[in-house]
Amino acid sequence: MLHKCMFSGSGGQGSALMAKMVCLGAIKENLKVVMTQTYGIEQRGGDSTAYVIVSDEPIGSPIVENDADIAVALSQSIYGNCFAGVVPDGMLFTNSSMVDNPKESDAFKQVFLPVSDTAVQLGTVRCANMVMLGAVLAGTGLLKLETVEEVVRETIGNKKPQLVELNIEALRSGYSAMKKES
Amino acid sequence: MSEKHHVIDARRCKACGLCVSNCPKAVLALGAAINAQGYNYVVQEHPENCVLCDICGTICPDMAIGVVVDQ
Amino acid sequence: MENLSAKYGKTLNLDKLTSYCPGCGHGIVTRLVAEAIESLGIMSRTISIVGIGCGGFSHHYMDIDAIEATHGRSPSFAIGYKLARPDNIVFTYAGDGDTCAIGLGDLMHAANKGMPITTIMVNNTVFGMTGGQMSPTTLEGQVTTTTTKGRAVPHQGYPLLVPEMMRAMPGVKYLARESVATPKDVRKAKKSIRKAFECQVKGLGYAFVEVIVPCPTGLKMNVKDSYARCGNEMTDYFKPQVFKDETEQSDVA
Amino acid sequence: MAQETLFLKNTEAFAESLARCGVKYHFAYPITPATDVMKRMAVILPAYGGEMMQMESELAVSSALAGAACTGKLVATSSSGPGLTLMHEAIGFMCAAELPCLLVDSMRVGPGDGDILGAQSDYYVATRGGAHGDYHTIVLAPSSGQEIADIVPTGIKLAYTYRTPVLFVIDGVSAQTTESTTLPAYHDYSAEFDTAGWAFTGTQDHPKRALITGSYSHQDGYDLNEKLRAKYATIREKEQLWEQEQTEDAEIVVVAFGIHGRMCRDLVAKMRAEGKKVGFIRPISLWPFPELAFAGLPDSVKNILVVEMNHGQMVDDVRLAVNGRIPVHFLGKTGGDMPMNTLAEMIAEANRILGE
Repeated sequence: MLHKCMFSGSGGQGSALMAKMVCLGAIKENLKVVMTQTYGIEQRGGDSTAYVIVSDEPIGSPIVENDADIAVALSQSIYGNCFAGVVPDGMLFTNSSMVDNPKESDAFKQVFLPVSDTAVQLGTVRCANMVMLGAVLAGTGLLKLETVEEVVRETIGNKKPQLVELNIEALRSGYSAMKKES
Repeated sequence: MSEKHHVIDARRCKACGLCVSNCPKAVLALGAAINAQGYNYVVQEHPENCVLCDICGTICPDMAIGVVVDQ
Repeated sequence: MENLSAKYGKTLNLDKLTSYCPGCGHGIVTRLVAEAIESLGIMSRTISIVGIGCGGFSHHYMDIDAIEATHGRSPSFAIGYKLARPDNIVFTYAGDGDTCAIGLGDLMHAANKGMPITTIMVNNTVFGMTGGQMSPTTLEGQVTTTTTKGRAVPHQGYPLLVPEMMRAMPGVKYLARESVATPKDVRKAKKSIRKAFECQVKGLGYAFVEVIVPCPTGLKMNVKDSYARCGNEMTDYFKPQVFKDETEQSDVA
Repeated sequence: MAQETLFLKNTEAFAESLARCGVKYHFAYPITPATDVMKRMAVILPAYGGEMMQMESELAVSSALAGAACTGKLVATSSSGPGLTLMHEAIGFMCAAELPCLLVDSMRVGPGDGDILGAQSDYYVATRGGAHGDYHTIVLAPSSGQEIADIVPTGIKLAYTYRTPVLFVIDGVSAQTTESTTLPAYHDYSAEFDTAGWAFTGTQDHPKRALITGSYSHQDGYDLNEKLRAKYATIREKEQLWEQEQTEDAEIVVVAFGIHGRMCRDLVAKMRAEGKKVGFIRPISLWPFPELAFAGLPDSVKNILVVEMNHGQMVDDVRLAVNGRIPVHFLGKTGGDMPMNTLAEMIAEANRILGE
């Protein structure tokens, strides 16, 4: 099992937090995981990408080089980069609330979910990343939903316990939305 | 009262003359003989004048001279 | 032949002849340091960290562990050592070149840290070992092999007053400047050096003593004249005084 | 501390591994990308009965490190290129004084003030040394968080067995990489070594000892150097470390350390899948350089490709190791937004050489 992921978004959308949740969840499932931060021009526009590799064996190259099999684009400005970074048979999850001009791809599967709108309905746009993460889990089987819920309880529970249930609700709603889609 | 006596460790003396010039009773002088280091080491020329004040021991940079208190 | 071991005890190794030049002030200061260690009964746990220069010889004449540090770094060596072994008594001993030319930064930060460490700086206003070059403490107008017309203040600055720089540091608990110009001065220096060690034994903080001494060889003077200079020109500028004495505080637990 | 798997930056993995393996005192000065080591040490060392002491410069850091190393206790520091440059005064001193200690260099782009981006540009200064005299520092180059945790005990054993500084080098990209690392349970590896024969602890423990690296006679200087020469010869003979895969029938061998070395595993897997006969050697000890790995290469090897995140430093040691027997090619870059060659570029270069 080997997954190369890229989680991209604009400043404040929490793409790095998504990546971190995946990393902590992977450790809970006894998997190896490595995360690298963005190198490149996108860093300067307020956009950021966190790259995560998850594997059940020791990980060789820690760098994701336009060979992600799981990609997430939370905003329009990052969409093009993500589109270029996915391998054939990979999956690109796009926040359709924020991306108006999607491209067509034959090589890899695209999933469009209005996660920002869903998040607003749940109470705050800030949990859009968790909605998307739920969808990624449902669409790829990267990690178990329960594992990530546990991570949410531990990490968010420590600092902002009042936000735990909201984030778990967001995760679950993304998860079930994706299940319906597929 | 413990007894005191004056000691010169001629081996260590470098003949700098500090004890000679600081001695208040003109007891000391650089002698004619030389030690293994090649210095004409200090001697008590007038031991009878020594008051065991240890000024020589205080100023000596070579731990070559001074007053020892007998135990 | 009788030696002076009955007078000085075990810290000084009197079988070893010093390699200082005749009349060198280092001989007196080395002895005063050994006497302080002896009188405080700390010989077996004292570590000498010496600098580069004639002061580096000082440990050879004492039966205590010693570390010859890199040039100017003995205060930083002492910080590392004292952190790892706080029960040892650690002192640094070096001349003015090592202490306040190359080593001024290390010295000031070690002092400012306020750890219980003792530093003895032997100031003879000249680089002795390398043959009489200007040091930061060379007096204005003083001729050295690198200031052949005398130290010129417009380019070379004023002689550095090290304890004055340290005075404002709260971590420095004992701070003094002494000289060895006369037997009376030596007796005062002896008291100061003992207090500088006592300060560490009590765990109070950093202690620093600068001792103004002559270097007859480096100054190309006879011994008597060099001591006269020490008692006049040198101490006119480098005024002996106890800047700070907080050693009467009770021990730090 | 019990064994546990944590998600850590590799700088933090260094801090945790050092503390769990017995480091008590850590001296450092802030510098990107090494600062996280000292930050974490400041937090965790008190629980081990130790302390992180921030000094005023790397010159003061290495001097304090030397002073603390005199006690025989396990001490460490962490820095990056410009800091390592300053530390060399005391590194050379500790080699001469035969003091064990651990140093971590998180390499960044140089020369001069350079750039905070990762690089492998300290290979020369690490393996050749920046101080005067005939000395060597043992240099170990782990390539992942897990290898950091696994190699720290080796470093401690080498430092104490040979009484010499051991320098860990890691490129700044790896330093900033965050990964799952299984950290060992606490065990003080330095406690396995008796320092009573040499440590400077006061005459309460032994007759007077003096640490002297300066010669009082010309014979002293000669004798010290001959002693060091014999020690370094033993280290060279016995302590070469490397990883090697699929070189038995290889036509080309890729040689890289650290992050590029780690990437070689993927390179070989991908190229072998295409039927290309490629293997790799990943030096783990940079000094002593693993010459034995090259002596054992079969005749099938027609080319060697060295990949580094610099303009070619380790490549010199590879050339010395093969001594003209096999052509040696180089691929490397430093600086820029992506301060290293990608896996795709490495594969392309290997294919180009195979096609020549």
